[in-house]
Amino acid sequence: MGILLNEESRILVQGITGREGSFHARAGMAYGTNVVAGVTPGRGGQLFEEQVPVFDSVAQAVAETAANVSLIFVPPPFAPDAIAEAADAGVPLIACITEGVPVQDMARIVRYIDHKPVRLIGPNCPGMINPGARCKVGIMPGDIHLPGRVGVVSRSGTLTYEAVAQLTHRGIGQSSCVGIGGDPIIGTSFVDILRLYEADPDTDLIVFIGEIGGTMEQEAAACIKAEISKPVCTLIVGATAPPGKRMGHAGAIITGDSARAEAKIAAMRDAGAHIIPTPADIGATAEAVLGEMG
Amino acid sequence: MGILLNEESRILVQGITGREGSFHARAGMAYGTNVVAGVTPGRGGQLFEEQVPVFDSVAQAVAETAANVSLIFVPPPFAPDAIAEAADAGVPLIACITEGVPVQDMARIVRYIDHKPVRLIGPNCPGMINPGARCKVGIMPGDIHLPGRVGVVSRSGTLTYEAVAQLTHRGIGQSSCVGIGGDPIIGTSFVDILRLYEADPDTDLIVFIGEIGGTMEQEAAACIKAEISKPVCTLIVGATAPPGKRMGHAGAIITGDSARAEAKIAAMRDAGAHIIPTPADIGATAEAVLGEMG
Amino acid sequence: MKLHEYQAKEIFACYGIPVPRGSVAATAGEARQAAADLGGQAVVKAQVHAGGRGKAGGIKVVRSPEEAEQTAREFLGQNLVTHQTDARGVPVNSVLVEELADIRRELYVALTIDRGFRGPVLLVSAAGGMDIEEVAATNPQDIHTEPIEPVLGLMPYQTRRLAARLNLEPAQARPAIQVLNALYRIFTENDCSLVEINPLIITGDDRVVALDAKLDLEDDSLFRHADLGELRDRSQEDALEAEAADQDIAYVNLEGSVGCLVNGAGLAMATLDVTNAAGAAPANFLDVGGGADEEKVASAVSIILSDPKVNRVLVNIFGGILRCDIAARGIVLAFERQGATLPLIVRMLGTNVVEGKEILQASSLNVTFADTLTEAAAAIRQAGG
Amino acid sequence: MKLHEYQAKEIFACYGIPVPRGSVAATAGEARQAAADLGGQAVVKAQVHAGGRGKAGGIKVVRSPEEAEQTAREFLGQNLVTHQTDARGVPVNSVLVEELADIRRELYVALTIDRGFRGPVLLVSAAGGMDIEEVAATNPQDIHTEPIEPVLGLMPYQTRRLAARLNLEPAQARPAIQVLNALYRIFTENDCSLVEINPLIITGDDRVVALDAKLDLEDDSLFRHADLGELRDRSQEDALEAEAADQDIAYVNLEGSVGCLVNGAGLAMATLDVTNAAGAAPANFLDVGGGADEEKVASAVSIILSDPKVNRVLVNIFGGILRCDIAARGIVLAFERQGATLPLIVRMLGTNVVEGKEILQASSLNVTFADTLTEAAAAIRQAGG
Repeated sequence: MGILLNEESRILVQGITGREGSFHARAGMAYGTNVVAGVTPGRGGQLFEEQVPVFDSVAQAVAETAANVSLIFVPPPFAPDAIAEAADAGVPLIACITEGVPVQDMARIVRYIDHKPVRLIGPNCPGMINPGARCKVGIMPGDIHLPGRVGVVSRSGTLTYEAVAQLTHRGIGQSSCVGIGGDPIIGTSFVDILRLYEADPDTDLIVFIGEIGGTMEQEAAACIKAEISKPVCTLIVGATAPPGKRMGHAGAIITGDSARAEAKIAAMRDAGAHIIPTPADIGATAEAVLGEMG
Repeated sequence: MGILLNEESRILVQGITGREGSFHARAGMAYGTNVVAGVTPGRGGQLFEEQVPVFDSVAQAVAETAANVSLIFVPPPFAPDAIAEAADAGVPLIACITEGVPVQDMARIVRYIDHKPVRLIGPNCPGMINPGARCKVGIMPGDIHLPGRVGVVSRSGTLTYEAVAQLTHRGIGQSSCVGIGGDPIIGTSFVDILRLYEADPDTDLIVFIGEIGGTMEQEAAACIKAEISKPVCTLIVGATAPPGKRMGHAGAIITGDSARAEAKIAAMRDAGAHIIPTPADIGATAEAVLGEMG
Repeated sequence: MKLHEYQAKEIFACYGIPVPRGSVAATAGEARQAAADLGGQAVVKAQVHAGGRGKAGGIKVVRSPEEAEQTAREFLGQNLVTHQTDARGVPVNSVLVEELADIRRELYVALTIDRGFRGPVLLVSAAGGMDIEEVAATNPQDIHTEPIEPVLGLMPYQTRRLAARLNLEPAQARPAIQVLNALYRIFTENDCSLVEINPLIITGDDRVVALDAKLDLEDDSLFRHADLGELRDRSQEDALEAEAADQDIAYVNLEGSVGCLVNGAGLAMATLDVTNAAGAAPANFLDVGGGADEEKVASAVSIILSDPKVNRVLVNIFGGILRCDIAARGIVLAFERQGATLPLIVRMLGTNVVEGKEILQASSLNVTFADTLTEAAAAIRQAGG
Repeated sequence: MKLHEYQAKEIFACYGIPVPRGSVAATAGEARQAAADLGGQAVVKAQVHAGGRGKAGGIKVVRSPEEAEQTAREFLGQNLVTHQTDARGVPVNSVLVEELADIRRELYVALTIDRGFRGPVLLVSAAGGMDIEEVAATNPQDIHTEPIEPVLGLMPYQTRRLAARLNLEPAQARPAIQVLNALYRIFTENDCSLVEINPLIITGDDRVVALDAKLDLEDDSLFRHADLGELRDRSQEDALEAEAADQDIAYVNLEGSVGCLVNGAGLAMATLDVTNAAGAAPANFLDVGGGADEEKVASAVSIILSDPKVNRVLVNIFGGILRCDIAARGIVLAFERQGATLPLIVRMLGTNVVEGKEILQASSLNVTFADTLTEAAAAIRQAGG
């Protein structure tokens, strides 16, 4: 089963005729994803890859194809509009891959979405995948994934792939993998995803990849302590990053003690999570915990 | 029991040191209302009527007195701020009496409130009263009310009093009376109040007073048809108002056919409501319907 | 508060909405000069606060400065009667002289507050230049609306959608969308209750121009737009209604003979209904408001008494914020000031009703008291005899 | 993007926030004149993109134009080292010469984005003039915050509350609240990531003045603020970091010797952790980004190679948006362009990994491949020999 995506997911790609949009739409289709529509204003009526109809608006695409997931690749200045358009058209699940979306626009967008039955993943995220359903809504390389019973959640893209690759290397499959994005304001938090994994009968173990900066890992730790009965393996990266430096778009700004790796690791340990000692040990730690579970 | 207010209601008056605020705070206290606090910025530390503490902010008032209803009398330019302050301080029920609040401010305020567990009555409304609980949160004359089992709801102030006076004159008591306000944008609709009356075990019959303008009465009719099992007696005023004229702050603008009295009366008749023929017949109609109920 | 077309267009221009070249003229000579500046050919438009000017003959195309002068002379100082005015019409004190437009298409665009949505909505239609209320009644599918979430403002996907519904070509869509965005800024930054362009035209060379302009300001927000408040033109308002509005009294002049003094808009409408049901006709709608003091009540009564149609006065006061004793004092004050002797039917209830009745009884006024609306109706009939 | 104090103060003044009289000077002569214009006494402030100037000696009170000239001469052209800079410091190319202030109280005011609230928050403290991070760490109760709902903006009840928390007298509260409202407008209208006044002073005669000014613009929103983008001062930035930023590469210069080329901020941080765990020290953090093409990868590698500290390069690429073959071509291009022979440890996974490895293998580069992070760590140790 997994979370967010399943066999019923019908994917719409906003920005499907762009460079990245077309590349990843193709990659998703090659993986097995049911891409039912594309949207590029002014390109309505075209066919993408000779099979996917392109529409001028999300509302048209939803009306014609019953798309229920949107994957957004439009350039940053247009991403807030694309998210709002998808939400307004009633798309219940949106993943915005776009990096560099203005933060104050996002402050308004998340409030607009709060009024609607919409879940937004991202922006500035790798998206999500359900290997069992062969459904890939994002930019992750599909072939590193293996269907299974471990749920992965992370802020960033390539580090999620690293985690998945280590799991798959040891034959440990994934129920779902979600990268929630590294921007200051994102639609879905660690806590939201943890709750989904807790409720998913096909997830036995959660691999949680956090970073320095902010306090989202502490909130996740509080959630794990209070609500999550399944075992959680946690890696926090950035322990050796120098203080006071901004580490890329992930927004990993070390602002106070609670933003530091040690504080996050301590919170996770206190919550009963299994700590993954270094980024090289993700697979080994998960394997060990699964072994203990029998 | 009644709706919205009960014996546990602890009233806070925003603008208690003003002319209207002080008058109606006193009147409420004389009626038996539990006025526990007042708020006027800059007047914190005073005592109103030698017994009600005045605070500089709603948050302080709530912290000190556990007030759970706010009654707002501040001048129109400051009313949006007063509502937001009460909502931010966690007051779950707010009645804003102030007339003349800028409409576009209200568009923002109602969206702010939508995110919070807050019910706003008004603005530009007479407030609400629960005669059985001797709790009066508004500007209605208390002594015309009689405890009983009829729920009254109306857009406007004095017309609500008229309805109540006719009921009381015939010995028909009220479980609650609510004036939702006549402005274009208000916090609580007819439908909201109808549902509360439907759910209230101590209300047997609903007296509904509508007006020309807008389509809120049609929405109420649809709700009555679909959800309300209790009998509803309906008066729609403005049948003889000339088209194209604006009738005061009630916002009674006759814009299209559906805004006219005939259309509203037809919708109410179709919904199975008992139509009150003229404003003089409110009490008689209610009495007749109660008689049929036995 | 309504603005004139030329005032609205000045605001439009500030926000970058293209309007025809032209200028406003208060005299026939100025109109001549304005037409000459435009090369002779022009359109002369009477500036009044009422729609339906075209059908009423208030807009004329002229072919020369002389003709412009002549037309302006015919308009200025006269009253224009349209289907939106009463039979007296409204005075024309200025005309707008504008260049002729090269009209390819006529669109309709407006912004107003939608009560159901509880916020601003943008309306557009390809049926511009027509009576939009008739379009709404007969062909509602031809009107396209976009509700605007205040936290987001008007979003590009919405204007793209409207441009598509209007079947605009790409070269037209861009300037049209700029107009829509500017209109939303005008609406919010100036606290409008209505902004309307009918027609918004597309010219032969794909320019988008506001040929007409309507802008209503929300009265309750005028306190923060002092500069706009100065644009008020009292000459366009019913004298009694304007006097009432100055005192924050809601007053509408009607056709009958029963002057009505009521507190509360709902009760005031109910009072009209009762008066009509009694076989009489109200002379006015009047809501004196909740916060009225003695002087304000007196002003309201004076307005009623200064209406020559009125031959009896019905008072229907339910004391709440307005106490009955205050109302009574105001009534007596106004009657005595004007030496009025008209029959007065008084129905009072609520706060301080006993004191109120005593004050009236102690006065020299010709008062009939009614306890209920039914009794009030009977007394109206009686007094009307 | 950071602005200088004098640039931020110009923006502050446009929004009505009082700032001290003064002017910016790029030469000692200008500083002399500026001080003379102020009557002789003045404060001379080095304009650098770094906090902690006061403790570092970058702010000096002068008593005469001559002293101002002398101080400016000492500052200009020198590097200022503060606790927020590295050991080299940042160059002083201009000084701000301002009137002396009559300080009664020093407050702290700032606006930034709160991730938890998902929107802007206003922070104030009565402990102005101090290191606010230290206040936050030691006396968090002395910092007062108000989250600002975008749909409402900063509301009066919030500014009243902050004024009360700051114990402002009524005469001070009004101008202070005006500053807070202006600051919120500056923050939103210019897409700032941080606006800070430390200290906001209250003068002896109850004026409220921004004695310092810090304004950081959000890089992702600069596309709509072209005018502000021109205020960028590249001299204040690390040369390599600035070069990287120009190409939209996230690069941070560190102290070690292992040059790191990574895609993704998270994996880049993980790579630092792995490098450190291997007993080596990274020379940099580098996230080449998702949408990199061959040329951008080559630029990133060139930046790494131009760092004299680097004695080996670690590539850790997980192909996704960035395909491994593209990365490989960019790496080869850069090494060959510069004729570099440094040892190269390559760990590649994901999209087109086979092609990527083939390209590297076919090149003349000194490559060691690693399949896992564990192998990569071993290879780093090996190459560091």
